[in-house]
Amino acid sequence: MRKVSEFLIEHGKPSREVYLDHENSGWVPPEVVNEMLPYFNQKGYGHPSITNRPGWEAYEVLESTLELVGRTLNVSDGELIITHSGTESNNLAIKGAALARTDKERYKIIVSAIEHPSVIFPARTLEEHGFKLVTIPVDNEGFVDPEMLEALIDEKTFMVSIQAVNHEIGTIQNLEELVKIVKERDEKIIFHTDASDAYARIPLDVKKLGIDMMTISSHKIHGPKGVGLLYVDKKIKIKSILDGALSTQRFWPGVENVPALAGFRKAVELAFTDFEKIVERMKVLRDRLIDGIIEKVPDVLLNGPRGEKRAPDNVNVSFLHVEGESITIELSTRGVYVSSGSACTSRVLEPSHVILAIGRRYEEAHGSILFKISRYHTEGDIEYALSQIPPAIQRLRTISPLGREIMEEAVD
Amino acid sequence: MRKVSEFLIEHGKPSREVYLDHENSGWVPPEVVNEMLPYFNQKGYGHPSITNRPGWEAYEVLESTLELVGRTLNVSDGELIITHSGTESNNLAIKGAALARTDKERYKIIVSAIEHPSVIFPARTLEEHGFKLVTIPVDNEGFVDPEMLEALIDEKTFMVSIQAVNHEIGTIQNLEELVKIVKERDEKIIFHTDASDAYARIPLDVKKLGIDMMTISSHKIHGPKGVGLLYVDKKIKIKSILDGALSTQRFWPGVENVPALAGFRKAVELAFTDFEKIVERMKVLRDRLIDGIIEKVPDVLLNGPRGEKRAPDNVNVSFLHVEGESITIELSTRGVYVSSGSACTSRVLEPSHVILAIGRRYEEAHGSILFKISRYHTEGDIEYALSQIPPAIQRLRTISPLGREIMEEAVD
Amino acid sequence: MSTRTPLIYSPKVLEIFRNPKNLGAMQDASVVSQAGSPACGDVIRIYLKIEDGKILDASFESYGCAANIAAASILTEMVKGKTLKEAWMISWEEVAEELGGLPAIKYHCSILAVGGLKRAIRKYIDETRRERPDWLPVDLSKEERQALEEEELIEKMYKKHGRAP
Amino acid sequence: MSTRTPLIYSPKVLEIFRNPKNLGAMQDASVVSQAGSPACGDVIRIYLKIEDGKILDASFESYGCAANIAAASILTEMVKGKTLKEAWMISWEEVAEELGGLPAIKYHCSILAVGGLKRAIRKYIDETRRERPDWLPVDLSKEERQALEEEELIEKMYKKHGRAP
Ligand SMILES: Cc1ncc(COP(=O)(O)O)c(C=O)c1O
Ligand SMILES: Cc1ncc(COP(=O)(O)O)c(C=O)c1O
Repeated sequence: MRKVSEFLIEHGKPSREVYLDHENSGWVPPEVVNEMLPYFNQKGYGHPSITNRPGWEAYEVLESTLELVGRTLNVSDGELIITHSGTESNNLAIKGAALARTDKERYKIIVSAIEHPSVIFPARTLEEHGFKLVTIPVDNEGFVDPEMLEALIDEKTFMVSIQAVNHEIGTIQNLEELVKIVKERDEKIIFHTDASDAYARIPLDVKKLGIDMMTISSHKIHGPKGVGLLYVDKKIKIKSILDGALSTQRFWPGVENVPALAGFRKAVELAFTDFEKIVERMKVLRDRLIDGIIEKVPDVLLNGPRGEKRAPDNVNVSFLHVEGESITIELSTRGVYVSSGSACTSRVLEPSHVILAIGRRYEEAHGSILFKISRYHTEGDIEYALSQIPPAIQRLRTISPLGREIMEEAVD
Repeated sequence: MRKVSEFLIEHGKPSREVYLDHENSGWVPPEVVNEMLPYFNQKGYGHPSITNRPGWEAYEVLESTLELVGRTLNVSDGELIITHSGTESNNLAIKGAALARTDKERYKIIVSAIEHPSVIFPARTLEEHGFKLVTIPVDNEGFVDPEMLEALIDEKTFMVSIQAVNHEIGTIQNLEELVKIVKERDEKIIFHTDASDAYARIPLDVKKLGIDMMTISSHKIHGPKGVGLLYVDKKIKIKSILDGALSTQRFWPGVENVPALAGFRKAVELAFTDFEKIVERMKVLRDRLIDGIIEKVPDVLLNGPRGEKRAPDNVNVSFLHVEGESITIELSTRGVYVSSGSACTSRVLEPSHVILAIGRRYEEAHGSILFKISRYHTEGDIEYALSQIPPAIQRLRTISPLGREIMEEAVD
Repeated sequence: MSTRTPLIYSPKVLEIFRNPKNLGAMQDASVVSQAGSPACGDVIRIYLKIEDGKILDASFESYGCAANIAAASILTEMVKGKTLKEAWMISWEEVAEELGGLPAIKYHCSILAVGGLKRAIRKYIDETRRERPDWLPVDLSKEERQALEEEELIEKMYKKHGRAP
Repeated sequence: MSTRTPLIYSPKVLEIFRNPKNLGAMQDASVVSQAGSPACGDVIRIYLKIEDGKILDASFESYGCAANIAAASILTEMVKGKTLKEAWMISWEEVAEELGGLPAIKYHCSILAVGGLKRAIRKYIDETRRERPDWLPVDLSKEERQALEEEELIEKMYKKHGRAP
């Protein structure tokens, strides 16, 4: 196996770096790391359900974290379950509720076509156990049509899972309306929302929305990796999907990751301090990046909606005639860190199911690049990115045979 | 809900503290934390399967961590799967192999009576799906009888899971012999071992042992929480038990916890630097603690074997006539942090299944206290613990009515 | 299996645990009673000195957790100077409240303490062959019943685990 | 679904990706061929200038990942000065090796480049109506076949996703 360290030497460390790949992995700001530090070895390093001082200190972290998150979501009598990731929370929501199902006549699970794989794949697994997965298509900006949802739900429907904000194209669903449609039709249908990309970016009021279950992931809001949450309303029954020694969590066995929770707590606190101001600033940077790209680079398609219906942190464009992975590498050598919607599989490039779902062609999907603005970005960061993107795309287009005149046949 | 912070004020911070509860939660030494720090926001904060510099740096951590662990275990062509905990690794081993089972005639899963709940409970869950769980009893020191194992395995046997070292009483099984018995009888029976309490404490050579799957947990060797590993031999087929977006791990979706992996890597490196010397020192401290307790406190039972067959870090004694939780609290106020084998449930104290399995009575189990020595303990730490344990037990025995003369009837 | 809980006691429980009042066997007790069992993990023994229907003195011994010790201790404080009738009226909720609250998982400690007290009162009246006062029901009170249930529960558990107590 | 891989390229792939040789359309090429498809995410176009059975010059264009670009570039380097027969004998493994190794998931890039080259050679011989040399098999070579398969694969994927390419 080739060592990545050699490759990194060839790559070099760019003199200026702007990280815009918060979709895939958030970095953790120093003030959040500082909050974690004492919990590794100064206090709260114990087990939160053991009766010794470091254990009680650990429990204090759980207690205060869940209380804080509960307040930001207006959660009153539901439960916030601690897992290790958004992926785990989504699995627990979907499979855990399915395992606890009592009414076998309900077997339909409805999800939008642009859900994260950690929602779609668990639902697909349930199909092996007698459930039926129904996917609602979205329009060309990623919105679920409320009337179509209304038409799809029936007395067989067990659960609906529609994310609050799409992770790739930033579409903010009208969750309140969608929940209302489902609940007015049938109170018993469980409504789950994956809010991994919505939490701390748009206001979320669990009580007002009438949501039954909600997924949150720490590293998506500048918290450390290792924490996911699942909110479960009091009236919803779920079962464990993992077995072991229970600590304080009824539905996720094993010791809680207390330092990570302390960091997450700080990340939440920071995100909700001057929430509106932060979000407004992000929107300005977002629009500057979108406008700058469209202005400076020809043959670009914006993926997802514009304006208030787009998440404040999301920018996603397709650069035509060039391929995503080479764009990410080209930009990486220039210190601009982004990701592409397409993933390389053994034979072909697998295009993003989200980009396809909004009606893009394969080759449009292959050139899609995702940027996520964070509250730590400066105007200078965005301008730097905008100074690098046009020449990067330009260079790759020089290499690419696409988008030019028809191939001239030439034979001597 | 009562705030734990008020309680902590009443408890006070003892002037000297000795943490001996590494069974339930390990603390993370500063040199391990330091190794994690850059990965939060300096380098490698990206997603290890995304082609940008922070992503490649993240991958470098995975690559070097698995390489290092592989070397310490003498793993050659198997796979080391990254999960978030030992609990998750055990679940993946047992349920993942069961899901991939092709021969439906094999349905017996044999585990020892003293396995961790994260082995026993997944196996019990499989009973709902046509498997049969068979528990091998252990002798009064916790050893599995090889002849009994031989008698239990048959052509119906799908898997055997026996831990390398017991987490509560430190019994070191003769794994090599047990694996040999199973494999000589039938090569196809999968042998899994939960090595959470064995790794970095006793030598483990995967190839020599002939183990098919092995579980490891980071926080049990002074690494951070958030990392578990499962070794899976090349010839063993398993299936995912969690669904989502795959990064570099075929069997555990979601982004890898890179800072935690960097810390774990350092913890492994530290544990295997002067391994023999560290372990010898732990044994000296272990024996000093055992001997000191037995010498200074009457009515004490040692749980588990003595000498070379006992894990170098494990001390477990039952203090008769007093109850475990009050011992842990009493010792906590004295700065000695331990845990009890019994766990409080709604009505009664649930005795440790391990302590019961070695033939202890309930009231003996209730007074069982577990101490774990770490390489960071000094002789002074152990002497301090030994100065606090006798008066703590003495005080609680003054309160307890047990162990005295028969209750005198008195009526005026 | 239920979750382990972190047992967030009130500061008061911890304070009493550290400095229990009325601790120890009473040589000249009018009555002694016991509730719980060693196998269950908690035993409370209550000693009362009674004169003219009034509790002059009370003491306890406890095998069990911090809540158990604190509940027994505070109950002995609460009954001193009370008439038997007044003592009988004490509910486990009052004891829990007096302790500054108990985690739900520890309610049984308060129940056991009150169960032990009621047993002592019933036993005293029985043994001294007094007429049953009208405040003393023939049927077991809730706390006495629950203490009994706990004592019986352990036998079921032993059976489940296949061994004699 | 397969795992995404981190694509640990050799330093050389990255170096060539940054500074590709023989880039761009060749105005006076003797033959041009293409392999792959935009929908698949990679296209390699190869231009050869051939005289007296010898490749005098070669250039490429590439739509695809870094490995794709590097493979095409290095292949054009490798064929320059070679006879058509020598060029035909180049295997995709040699190209991968010349690149300092490729991650397994990127072997297809090397295959596509060699497939494109072989197509060019075959086409040149076809179009110039030369006699088929004995080193040129009638059946498609492995690399030409795999390029074709990849081009066809995308139609199956489109069908699966219910849309026309
Ligand atoms: C919308 C959405 N849901 C779930 C997840 C999974 O969260 P995690 O990375 O914490 O497993 C992600 C991660 O990117 C996401 O974007
Ligand atoms: C033997 C054993 N196996 C598994 C586990 C579970 O590991 P984790 O705490 O990482 O989930 C433990 C934890 O204490 C253990 O002692």
